[in-house]
Amino acid sequence: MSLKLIARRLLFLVMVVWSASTITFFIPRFSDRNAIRERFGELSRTGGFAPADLEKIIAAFSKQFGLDKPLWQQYIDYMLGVLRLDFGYSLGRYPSTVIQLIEQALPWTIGLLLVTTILSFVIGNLLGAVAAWQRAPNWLRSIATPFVLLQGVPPVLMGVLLLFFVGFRLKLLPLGGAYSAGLIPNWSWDFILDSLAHQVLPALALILGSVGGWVLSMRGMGVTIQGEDYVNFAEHKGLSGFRIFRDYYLRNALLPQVTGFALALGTVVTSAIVIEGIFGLPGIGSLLQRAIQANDFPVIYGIVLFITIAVASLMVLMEFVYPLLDPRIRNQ
Amino acid sequence: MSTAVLSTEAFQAPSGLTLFLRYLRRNKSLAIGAAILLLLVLFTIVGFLTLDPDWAYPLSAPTKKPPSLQYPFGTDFFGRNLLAAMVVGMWQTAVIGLIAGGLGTFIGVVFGFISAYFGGSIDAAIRGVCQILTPIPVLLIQVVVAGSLDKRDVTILTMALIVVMLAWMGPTLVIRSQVLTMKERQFVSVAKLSGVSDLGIIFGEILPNLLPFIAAGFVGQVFSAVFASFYLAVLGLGPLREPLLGNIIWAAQSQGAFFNGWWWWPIEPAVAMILILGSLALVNMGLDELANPRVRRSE
Amino acid sequence: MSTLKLAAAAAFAIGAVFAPSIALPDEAAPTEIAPKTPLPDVPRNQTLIMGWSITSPIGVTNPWAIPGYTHQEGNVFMWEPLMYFGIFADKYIPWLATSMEYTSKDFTSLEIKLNPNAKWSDGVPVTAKDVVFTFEGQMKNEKLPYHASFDQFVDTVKAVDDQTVDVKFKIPAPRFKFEVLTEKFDTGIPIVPEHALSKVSDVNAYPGGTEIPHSGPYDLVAWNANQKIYNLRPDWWAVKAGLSQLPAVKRIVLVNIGGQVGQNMDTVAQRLVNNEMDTALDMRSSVIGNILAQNPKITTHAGNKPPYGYLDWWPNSLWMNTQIAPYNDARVRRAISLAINRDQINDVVYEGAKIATVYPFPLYPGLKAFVDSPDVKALEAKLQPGKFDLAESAKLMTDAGFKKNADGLWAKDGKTVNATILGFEGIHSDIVPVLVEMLRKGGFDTAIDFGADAYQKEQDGAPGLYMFGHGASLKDPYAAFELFHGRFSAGIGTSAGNNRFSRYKNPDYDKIVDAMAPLSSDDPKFHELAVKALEIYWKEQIDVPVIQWLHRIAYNQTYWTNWPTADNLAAGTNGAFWAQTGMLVVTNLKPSGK
Amino acid sequence: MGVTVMDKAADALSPARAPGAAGPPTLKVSHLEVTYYTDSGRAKALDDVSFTLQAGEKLGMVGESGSGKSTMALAMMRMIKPPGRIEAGEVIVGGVDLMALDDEGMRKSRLSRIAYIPQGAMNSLNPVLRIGAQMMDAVKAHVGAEPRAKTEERCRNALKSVDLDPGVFRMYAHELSGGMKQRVCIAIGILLKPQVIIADEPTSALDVVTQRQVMETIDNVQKQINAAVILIGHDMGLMAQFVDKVAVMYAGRLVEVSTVRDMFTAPLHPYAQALISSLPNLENKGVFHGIPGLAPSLLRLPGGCAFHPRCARVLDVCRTARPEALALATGRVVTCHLYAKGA
Repeated sequence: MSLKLIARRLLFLVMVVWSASTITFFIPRFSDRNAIRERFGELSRTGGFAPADLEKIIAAFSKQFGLDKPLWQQYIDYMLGVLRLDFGYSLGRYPSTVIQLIEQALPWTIGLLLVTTILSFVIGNLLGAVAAWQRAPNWLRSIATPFVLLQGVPPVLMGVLLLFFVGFRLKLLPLGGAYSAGLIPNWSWDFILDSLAHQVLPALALILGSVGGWVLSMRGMGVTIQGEDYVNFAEHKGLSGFRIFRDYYLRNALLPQVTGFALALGTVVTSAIVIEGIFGLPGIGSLLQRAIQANDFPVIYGIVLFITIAVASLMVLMEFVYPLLDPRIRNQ
Repeated sequence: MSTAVLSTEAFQAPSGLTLFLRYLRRNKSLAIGAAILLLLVLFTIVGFLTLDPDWAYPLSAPTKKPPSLQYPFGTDFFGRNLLAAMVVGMWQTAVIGLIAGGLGTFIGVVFGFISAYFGGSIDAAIRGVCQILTPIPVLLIQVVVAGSLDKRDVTILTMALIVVMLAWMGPTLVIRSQVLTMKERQFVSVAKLSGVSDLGIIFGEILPNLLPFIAAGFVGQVFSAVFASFYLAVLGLGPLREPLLGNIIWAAQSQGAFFNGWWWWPIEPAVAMILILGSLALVNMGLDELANPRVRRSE
Repeated sequence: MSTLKLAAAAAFAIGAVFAPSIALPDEAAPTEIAPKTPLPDVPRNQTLIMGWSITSPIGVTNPWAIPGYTHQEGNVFMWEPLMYFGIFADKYIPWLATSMEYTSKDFTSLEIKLNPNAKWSDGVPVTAKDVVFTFEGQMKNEKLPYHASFDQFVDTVKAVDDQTVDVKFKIPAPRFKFEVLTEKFDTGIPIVPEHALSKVSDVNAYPGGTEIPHSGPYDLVAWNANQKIYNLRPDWWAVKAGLSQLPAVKRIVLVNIGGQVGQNMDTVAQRLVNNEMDTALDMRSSVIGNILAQNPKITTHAGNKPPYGYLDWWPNSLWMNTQIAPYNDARVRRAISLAINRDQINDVVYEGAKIATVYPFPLYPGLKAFVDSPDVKALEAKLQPGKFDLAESAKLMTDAGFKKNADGLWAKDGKTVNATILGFEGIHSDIVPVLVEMLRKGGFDTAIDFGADAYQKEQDGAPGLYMFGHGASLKDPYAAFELFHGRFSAGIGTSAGNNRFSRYKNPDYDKIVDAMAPLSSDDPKFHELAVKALEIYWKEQIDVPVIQWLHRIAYNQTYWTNWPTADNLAAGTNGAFWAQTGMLVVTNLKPSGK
Repeated sequence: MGVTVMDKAADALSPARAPGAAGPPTLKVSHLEVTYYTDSGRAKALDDVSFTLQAGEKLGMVGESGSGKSTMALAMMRMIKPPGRIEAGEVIVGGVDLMALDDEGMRKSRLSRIAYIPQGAMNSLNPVLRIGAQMMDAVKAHVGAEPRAKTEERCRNALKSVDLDPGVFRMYAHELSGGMKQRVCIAIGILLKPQVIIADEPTSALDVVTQRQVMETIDNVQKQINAAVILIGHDMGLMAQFVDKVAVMYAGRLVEVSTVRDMFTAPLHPYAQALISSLPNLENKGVFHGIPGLAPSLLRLPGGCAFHPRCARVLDVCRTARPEALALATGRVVTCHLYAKGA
């Protein structure tokens, strides 16, 4: 693969990050909300804090966070920060830095997000492919349908239902948290199993909701591929149905889906916002929700960018993997 | 292979309607989807004719009543008549879906055409923008926007706009690629040679052939629009007083409806949503088949 | 752009993207506090598990770390005040101080005597030096919560000897001892260690972590995004001093239930019912009853009958910005009050419990006595502040020059009344929708705004109507009435004094309040003035009192008993472990023997 | 009814033409009938088609598009998909009736007994598999366990026999030219030395030069494995140079089967005559005789002889009675009333 191509891809990555950071930088500015003031509001609402002379304090902090500078200058500072992956302090949770908050949250969701994304990709595409496969028996083809419908159930409700029946009524799985109260995270089996048990329900809630999307797009793809001459010729060749399905149909239908995989990661995070809230997982999702509630924009930037970068990098990565899957791209 | 050759002989082909119905018989997903949609529309219309929309708002009925003859869908913690709430809620959901979906598709079609038809730097630019915007998690941005909005500005309309904001790239790319293939077709070059103007070609030659794709795209857009707005509402980012399906679930959730055994409260809007999204998905599949000749061949 | 340049730029970006670590400012809080050595196992029946949504930055334990610090997330187990106040027992509980006495008739000087046994966790005794440091810090450092109060009242602070502190006030401060120096609910200040903080360059940025010396019974041993863990400090001074038994709770696990206070409460409820937690933050009225139904071991302050809780100190009013039309018109304000059906509120939102109120303060013993006095009773009978009467409401609106428009909404020259009610998601999501509909039926153009920026808007005085509490009076009505004093009536856009949103201005009223300020509450003159103030408050309808605020806290007695309830006052404090008195709740718990 | 006549006809003419080898024909198609159930009605795409073919024989199938050529090919492979259905008929290859086989049996028969070389080979090859893989899996699907080397050997030989560099084995479809792809398809077609090869317009979308090469390739491989070949196409000119017999289809029926010479010198069926005369040749160069009228819709076939509305020599009987296939003494078969009295 030529240096030029690599360079172009990476430039693409930079553009993505740039536009994402720009969008996320300006959106929260639409509202004249002031996170510092709102933090004091929170403290004050809960009664713990009652300085009469708020304005002075807020001004003091605004200065410290550079919010008093003109917008363009803040923008530049922020951009320079982004290049160093440094989003500065959280306004609401000073003196924590945004990166710290993300670091704190990541361990509790990274696994959840990746696993759910992958699983729903695999399940969804298989079901979708089968659903579109004329030669498959009808009962098999119809398995996909319920998942398509499940998209209508918002993750929040999915989570609540699972919690209520599986966790609360049947007591099969823990009701929330990333691991049992009182444990200290470590690499012992007991702890790992314990925390896995805590991830099952949230993962289920996420997967059930997101499989449908894949089913739909894969089905669309599959129906098209199925009409291709090479699939017919494969049958003329007297190949077994399974071989045709795997080597001629699925392999080709999957190609476009692969690009979607990276994108899905972003979607999952969004669903995670609610799921984590319900299951009391202190992950990226909950972090983002709080940040939005408190308009803690450094944190909002931090997370949205973090996700975007992850997604974009994954896409670029896919771009490099793609040729391995599709020879047509390889020597271009 | 073409099985039916055009005939010049004078025999009346079965009317378009019968043909369509026969087609539906084969295109099950389209048929079922359309049927469900029709039912929902009927439900809403009848509802508006028979119920007072005010019942969809709190304190209009006794509170926390399970479904009964008097309140077929029951009532919620705030004394909403959930039947009325469903009617109004679906209506509002539909409005958002249509506005956002329509707008998204429109932008998509326009950009798609410009990009593909005039090509060159314009094409490069539009395509570039689309590709760059694609990796940005749309829902995430929408959540951020809705979260930063002044709540008094959050209305059914703004919901729609928020949703449409980052939802036009998809259709743009699809239409673009379709137009590109169309451009190569005979009839376009013929038209070109015979000196038809660009616009003439676009509207006279290409657009008509694209309609199935646009239709499918539109349904897809409505789908994601409904989903997104629903999602925002569930997060409590919608216009809270309105009985949007998402809002109802949000309210139920905030009052621990399930834990308290008021199952019908969150379940009903969810079922409604399943029906709406499900039927849209089916219709979308159906239109795919209609739009894509390859598919029809294999059907 | 040449390929090479591209590559360079890209490489740079990639480098940035995958940059493993970035330089953290040194004063930043730690990412996580994990015990160096594995913690000794503590059996469940000696562990107290409590649910709370933890939001403060990890590692912040220093009370002066602003705005990161909050007492609500377990820090009260580390810090102690001069005195506590047991609200339901209506008595002071001496703690670091053995006594606090005003030494002059006019409340201009105060003498504090410290407990000679008091020690910091590092063995250094707690002395007058610490008290002086704490007070002077508040006086000098304008970022600190009580800077304003100290600035307003305190003249000088002197250490007479190791155990004695002498405070001189600029003006009579009859309530300073109670409001500022005593901890109760969420107010009052803890004493901080001079020998530690005086060495810190910026006390507001210093997190404190595990190493900061503290006087409270528990040490912070672990803290990550999921939970905080505290271990009992066996050498806690208060045991030797005879102030407390050695606490039975050997370990406190504060579970982060995530989300936002008041959200996803049914998950928490389920964890309580399944004995995964011993207590948690207070529940919405809709959930608590069901919790009790599902687990007989769980009880509340009021046992297992409505209202399932105790009076919190924040009765909620529908505040009105009296500088914004039409809320600058007393008739409109009254009309709104008349449109509210308080009985219906009780029925719909609170299962018939009598929660609706007409007072801007909670009816604790002192205040109960005040409202039960004959002249207040007479006043209430005369003015009927709780009256629900749409007809009269309509009349007042018409007098105020409004007409019903086509939609049946009050309008003046074409514009309807902007009656959007601001509130806080979670804690208000049950009451506000109900109010909104009541006002709509009264012809007001209402909407709900649970924007997270509600507080800021209220500060800036942008909106007209908002649901908010009166975090003020506990013993006497002064603090509540002071909320409406003219000196807080800043112009729109500038911040009104904190939690003082009505921006009400009325010289006569101010005179009364000013006259009350220097008087002690048991002074008959004070009572007389208070009644006058209340009369103006009701006549003018400065705001619309709607509900008393309740803390419906579930106490799970599977592992722990002796929670503070109506029949068992324990330390006499409220049962919120997150309140300033939370330490007393925990240290008074007894094992259930399970 | 006419069936018997036809059978006699078929048998009568087959030995006449078969180069050597008498005995049972390699391929015997009889009364093949396919109907498409479309939204706008039933379409008889194949109506009572019968013919036989000996090993080594090459039959050219011609006719306007929609006359049922490709349908016949698919029907013989049993690859008719809904809404189409094979209503009746036999396809006997080397004594085995394909129509009677179970699905698995039919699968095995494809490529091993009867091979199909697709029309529009442009995208008949899987873009993501190497050519080799696509040949190997074909073999594996039929012969049981055999050492990989052996299978690979077969494939490379097959490639050689269609004059392709064995290197193609390791290539991908997109690396090949149109002609090469078409040959790969042929190579695949002959992998298992089937007794019957159907080439469905193998040269469409190829330039003239390549067309020749491809045809020659087919010619060679056939000689190598001595299979019966059916060439479907509408390029009479190309046909003339490669096939022994020509079959003309019209509206789903076989209207005439004759040797190339007979067909081009003295076509019998009026439609065949029209077809031939529409070809440019030395006599009538420049002048082009089209066939009046259009092909009828299969949905609404005219009564009697489907061709009568366009027929220059139409008789009254043609409008009412459906002509039967007649085996003439000359060993030719024609389906037309004109020759009924003669028989």
